[in-house]
Amino acid sequence: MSARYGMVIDLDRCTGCGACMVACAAENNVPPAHSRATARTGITPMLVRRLSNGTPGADAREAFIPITCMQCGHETPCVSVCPQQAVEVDKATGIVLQMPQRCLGCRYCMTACPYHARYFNWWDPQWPPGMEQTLNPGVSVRMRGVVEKCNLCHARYHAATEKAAGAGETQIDPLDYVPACVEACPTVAILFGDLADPSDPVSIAADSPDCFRLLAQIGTDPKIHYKTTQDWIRALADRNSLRSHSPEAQHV
Amino acid sequence: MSEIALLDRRWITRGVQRASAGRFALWLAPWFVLLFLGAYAAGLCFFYGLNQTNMDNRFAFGLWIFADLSIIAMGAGAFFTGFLVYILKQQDLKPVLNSAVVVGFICYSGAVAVLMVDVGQPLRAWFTFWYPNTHSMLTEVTFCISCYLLVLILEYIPLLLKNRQLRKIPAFLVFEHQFHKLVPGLAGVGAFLSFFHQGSLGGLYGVLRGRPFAYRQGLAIWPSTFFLFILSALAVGPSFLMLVVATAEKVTGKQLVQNSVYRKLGFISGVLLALYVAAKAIDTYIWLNITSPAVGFGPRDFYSYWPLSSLFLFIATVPLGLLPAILMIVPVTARKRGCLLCGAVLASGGVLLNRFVMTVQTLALPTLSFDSFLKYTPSWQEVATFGGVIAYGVIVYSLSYRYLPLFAARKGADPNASQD
Amino acid sequence: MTFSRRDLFIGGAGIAAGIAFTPVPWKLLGDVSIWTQNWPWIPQPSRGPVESKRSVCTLCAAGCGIRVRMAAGWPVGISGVATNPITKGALCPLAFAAQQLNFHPQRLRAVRHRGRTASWNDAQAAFQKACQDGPLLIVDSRPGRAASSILQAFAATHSGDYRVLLGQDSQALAPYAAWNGVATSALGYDLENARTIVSFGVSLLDGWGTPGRFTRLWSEKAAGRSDPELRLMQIEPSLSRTAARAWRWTAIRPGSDAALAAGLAHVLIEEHLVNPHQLVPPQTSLIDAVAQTGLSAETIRALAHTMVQRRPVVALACGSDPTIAALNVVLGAVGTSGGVVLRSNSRVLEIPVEPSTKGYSAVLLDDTIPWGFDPQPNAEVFRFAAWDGGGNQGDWLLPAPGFLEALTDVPAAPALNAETYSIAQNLLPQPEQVKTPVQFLAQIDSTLPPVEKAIQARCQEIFHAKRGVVFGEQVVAVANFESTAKLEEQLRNGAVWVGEPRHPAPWKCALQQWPSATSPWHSADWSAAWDPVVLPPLATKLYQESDLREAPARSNT
Amino acid sequence: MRRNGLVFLVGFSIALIAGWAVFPRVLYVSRQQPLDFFHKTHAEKSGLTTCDSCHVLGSDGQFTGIPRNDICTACHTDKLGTSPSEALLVDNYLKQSRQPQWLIYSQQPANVWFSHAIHTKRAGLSCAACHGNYGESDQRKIYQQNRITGYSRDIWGHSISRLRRLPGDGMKMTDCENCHRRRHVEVGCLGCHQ
Repeated sequence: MSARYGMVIDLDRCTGCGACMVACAAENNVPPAHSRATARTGITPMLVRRLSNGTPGADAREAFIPITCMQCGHETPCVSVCPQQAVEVDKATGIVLQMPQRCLGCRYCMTACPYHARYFNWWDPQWPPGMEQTLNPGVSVRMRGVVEKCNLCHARYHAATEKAAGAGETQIDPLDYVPACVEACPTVAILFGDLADPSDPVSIAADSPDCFRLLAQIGTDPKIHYKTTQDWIRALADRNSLRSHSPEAQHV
Repeated sequence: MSEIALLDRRWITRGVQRASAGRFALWLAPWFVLLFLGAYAAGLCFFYGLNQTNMDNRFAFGLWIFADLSIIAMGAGAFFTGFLVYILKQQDLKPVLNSAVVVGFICYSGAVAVLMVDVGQPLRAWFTFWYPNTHSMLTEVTFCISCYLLVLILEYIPLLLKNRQLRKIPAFLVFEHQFHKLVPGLAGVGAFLSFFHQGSLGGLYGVLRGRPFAYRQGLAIWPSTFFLFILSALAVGPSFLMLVVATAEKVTGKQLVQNSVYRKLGFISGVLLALYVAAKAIDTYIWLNITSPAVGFGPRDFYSYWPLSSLFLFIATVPLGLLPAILMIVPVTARKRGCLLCGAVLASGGVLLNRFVMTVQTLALPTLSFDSFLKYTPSWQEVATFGGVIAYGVIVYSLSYRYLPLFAARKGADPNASQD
Repeated sequence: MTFSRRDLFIGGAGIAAGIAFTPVPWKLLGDVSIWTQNWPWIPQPSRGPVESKRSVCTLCAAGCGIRVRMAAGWPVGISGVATNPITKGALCPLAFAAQQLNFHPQRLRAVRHRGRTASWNDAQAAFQKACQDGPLLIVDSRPGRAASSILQAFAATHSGDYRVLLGQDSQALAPYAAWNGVATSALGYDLENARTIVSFGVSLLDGWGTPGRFTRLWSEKAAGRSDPELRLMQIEPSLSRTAARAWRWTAIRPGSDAALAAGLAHVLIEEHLVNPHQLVPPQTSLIDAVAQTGLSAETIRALAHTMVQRRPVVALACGSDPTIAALNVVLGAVGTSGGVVLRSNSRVLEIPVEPSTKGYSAVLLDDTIPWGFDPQPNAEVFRFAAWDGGGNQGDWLLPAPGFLEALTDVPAAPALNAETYSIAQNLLPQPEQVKTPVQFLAQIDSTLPPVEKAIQARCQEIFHAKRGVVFGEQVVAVANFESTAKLEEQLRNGAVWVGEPRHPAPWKCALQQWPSATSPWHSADWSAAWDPVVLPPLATKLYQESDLREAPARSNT
Repeated sequence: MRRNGLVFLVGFSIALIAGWAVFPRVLYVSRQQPLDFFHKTHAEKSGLTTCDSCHVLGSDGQFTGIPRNDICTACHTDKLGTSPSEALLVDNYLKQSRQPQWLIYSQQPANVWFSHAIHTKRAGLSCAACHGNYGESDQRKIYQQNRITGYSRDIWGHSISRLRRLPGDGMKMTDCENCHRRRHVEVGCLGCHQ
């Protein structure tokens, strides 16, 4: 049976510490920023963004929303646009994966992604001398000129598969496959699991009425769910909830 | 100096007057400067990567894609004129046919060159042919553009071989003669290919489900932008061709084609433009009232940002759509060369604006409700590369005009005009 | 037979046609593409056996349990240890890239004397000379380690002074220690049993204390709930990360914490919201608090009422402000469950270092995190550091082991409610040219024991006391261990010893008078002098490649 | 006209010879292994007849690949024979705890993830299915490296046309794909790339 890995991210628990971002970068051999890199040219497969209710003074409210690849399961926008099959939805795991070695860097997938969860390597990756020894051996380093994104820590999936094969098992142990961001979250805001398994905690959590998905109406069946009990966060992040959205409420 | 002039003289078609070698060199010099600057900028992008541009993860497409889409729309005159002349037998358009081929060749080769700079890994670009994703509009574009560029090269070759010196080689003469028989076939193939990729360039954005501003429902497998792009390219192709020829006339000070050709081109352009505006209006209505509300977006999400507000929509439809159509159709205005050219300029501007809106505004508009409107300014490297392509076009056209019988078929044009 | 130009043409055409039927164009096309996939200037991970080791992070005093993935002998990934009873698997953002730190461009790899490279022999000679010239001061930023006891012993035998540098979290506990004559390190907050926490600008959710301790507590008991089990009331001028996520946020004017604490104490006592006690209420009135904080009297009253709705309640301070400590006395949060508790019996009083170092001719700083220091001009300062970052003033800069490069033990983190002890293994070999202060001093005084011995002695103490539990792969009570060696082995492999939770007799607070806000402890507040620490290069994700955090004042990369 | 044809043919043939015979010699550069190692010798003299005597697949599924020194030292505590290669191994590597920098014929690039555990344990493939009979080597095998890609020639396969190939000759992606197809194994890009 094939899995559909997904997440439920509890926005009420996210403190915006950024541990997920650093853990993600370290796990996936993402280089430190080039000196000229900005928030719009950096590589942050996991990116925590601020939500603000836009009110000044004592009524100001802030929350944080981790944005990663939503692993769209239906009409995946980035898959159909790639001219050379560098993006595909993995049948066994449901992971939308990017093959940087196949990519020609046309960036069409980036324009196709409504979540801006794809990142282009504007620079060749560089580490201070010697630091390349600390690279994760499970992930190859990307070169400049290609697009990359969250592959749900596929190296950990590989390791889990290999471990299972070594032990003569056919299925991986779910405890062996936990993406870096999920593991890193100090407030346990991210729940990860198999959405295809109705008994998985993540499936149960995703059914909660407090859960929503970003831009669900577009119809791409994203597998990252968000959860909040705060009305203002829901209204701000979820177009479906109330049509209270206004373009003036900008990301700060 | 005189030796060069003599050499230059020997390559110019017998019996036509061209400016002196010196004047011609003077005319070309600034364009060559621009071309080298563009080549330098492109070299920087190859060597250091695309960090030389001001594009970023959010503005993943920038000036170059806008340039590509525009250039290719402008080059539509090539296939359309060929189609009119060879398939629909509109022989009176024959005088501009050669010009159309050169313009088409310039536009397509220029666009491919820019695309090669635009991709992050040009050395892997051939993967598209080896591992094509048949669902991708970009695959369709890549295949059609490269095939059509091949067709244009094949169409350009016989024209090249008409050069005075090259004609001296008998093999070339025979080849040219034989090859000529193929041209109508090529025009047909070209029309087909070009038709498709003009459409798939539109489809490129129309399929973007994740960008409600660009996303359109469609007919069969193509979104409506597919057809709109074809129509707008058909409409603007003759207009742009008209502008090129008129510019050539202005620069050289000679009348190169008869007024009737202009009238005809203008009329075709005008009618198609009117059709396009009508189709676009229907499409916009459906999009704003059915397509985008279905995914939770409304006009407010698209048109509440300054400066890319609904004003753009108005400008693109009325002053740059309906107005030029009227100018080029209504006999009173169409009879006046000035009005006709004015119409052509406006029509071209309208299509440019449409391409700009589709490429740049699509990316500038937020999709996530907590996101903001983005801005992007191209870097000098991007502008220079774009400028380089324009310079390349001017240079190729000038050389073609000087050494090839571009307007050989013209009748009644003044053969004694003295200037280049 | 002569060759004409035409032959050349046709032959060339033949070659061109022929080439198309050879592998040349196709193989080259493919190989060039493969070349772009393996550009020689793009580093790739080294290959080698991968193993997982447990240890303890030593970047700060929190001492979080870490699991280090080692490939070919190098650390390539760091993650939390879920079985760690304190952090419960959480780490701070920086720890996840800590393996990079040893290769930081600012890593110190040689002895430096006033900006010039020098040798260890020079440093030793200079140190011995300075010690002969006058008294020695040893400043320890991580008191309580095995190494600390060695440093202390050295200071004692060489007629020097041993002083400690209290971190921010410890400083907040200093007033209670002073009023009750206990060691600061013996105190902690029992947040685990509190139901209301009033935080005066403490970054509880953003790096305070041991990562994971409060964040997991908050996540379980408070996050997202309108009526949480644990109420976090944040009092802070700006909407910080903690304020944003707190149950209630009250914005006050900067610097008015003491006034608000006094105002709250007024209300609590006047309105009999707390049990009567001997503490004299503050001299200042509620009006003063209103004037200084910018809050209305009603708001302050309401705040006081809300505070005590759910008890136990404890107030937390950022620095050593005694008024907030006094507020805790008023609240009855001192010496009770859910408040400020005594976590050990330690009566060893650490003497905090004074900012000026009068009268010393040699100052030895054992500090792995850079901080600013302003010594007397005539003192020769010997500073151990792994990274040359921030305030590295000092005559001698001595390269210390970096991350995972030295064996050290880790005492209980500040503000924890229980005693803990763990050992950070040196998973990496100590580089040449790098020495710990103990190794340095051992060359002068050969009677000093190595750190291994001192750690062994600590383990022996724990073993013989038969108290507490060791959290390793399994949870085992100390009483069940066969020998000290077994205990030490467990600890060396990343296990944590946790002393039994204690319920000491509520200590009577000796405080009678409301303290004045301008207390002597304020002068010992080093926080202003702290420069940005050397960050792992991947921290750029937080401040450069996203707008999540403000960029550090000074770029270290 | 005939002359033209002849000249064309000459050009054509030159290209063919250059492309098929000269080009491969230019494309690859030969490199020397640090030591001579013969599988056959080890099998005959020490009775290490199975691959996993030295190439160990751990219980966690990790494959050690070319043995590290500790496995060699299990036998070569000191020189056992008279071969100069062994002397080199013992003196220059084992005694100095240096790992020989072997050139790996089947070395895949960093972006490939290959699990020996999955292929040998789960699929039950023999080592020779991919590595050919290299386990019986009794003579020096030249390591040829592609000048452009840096890959071992064994990845492409010895034959430049890739038409006549023996098992274990060729470890390109298409070889993996073909085998997967034959065995009806369906893996996406993720299955083999990292």
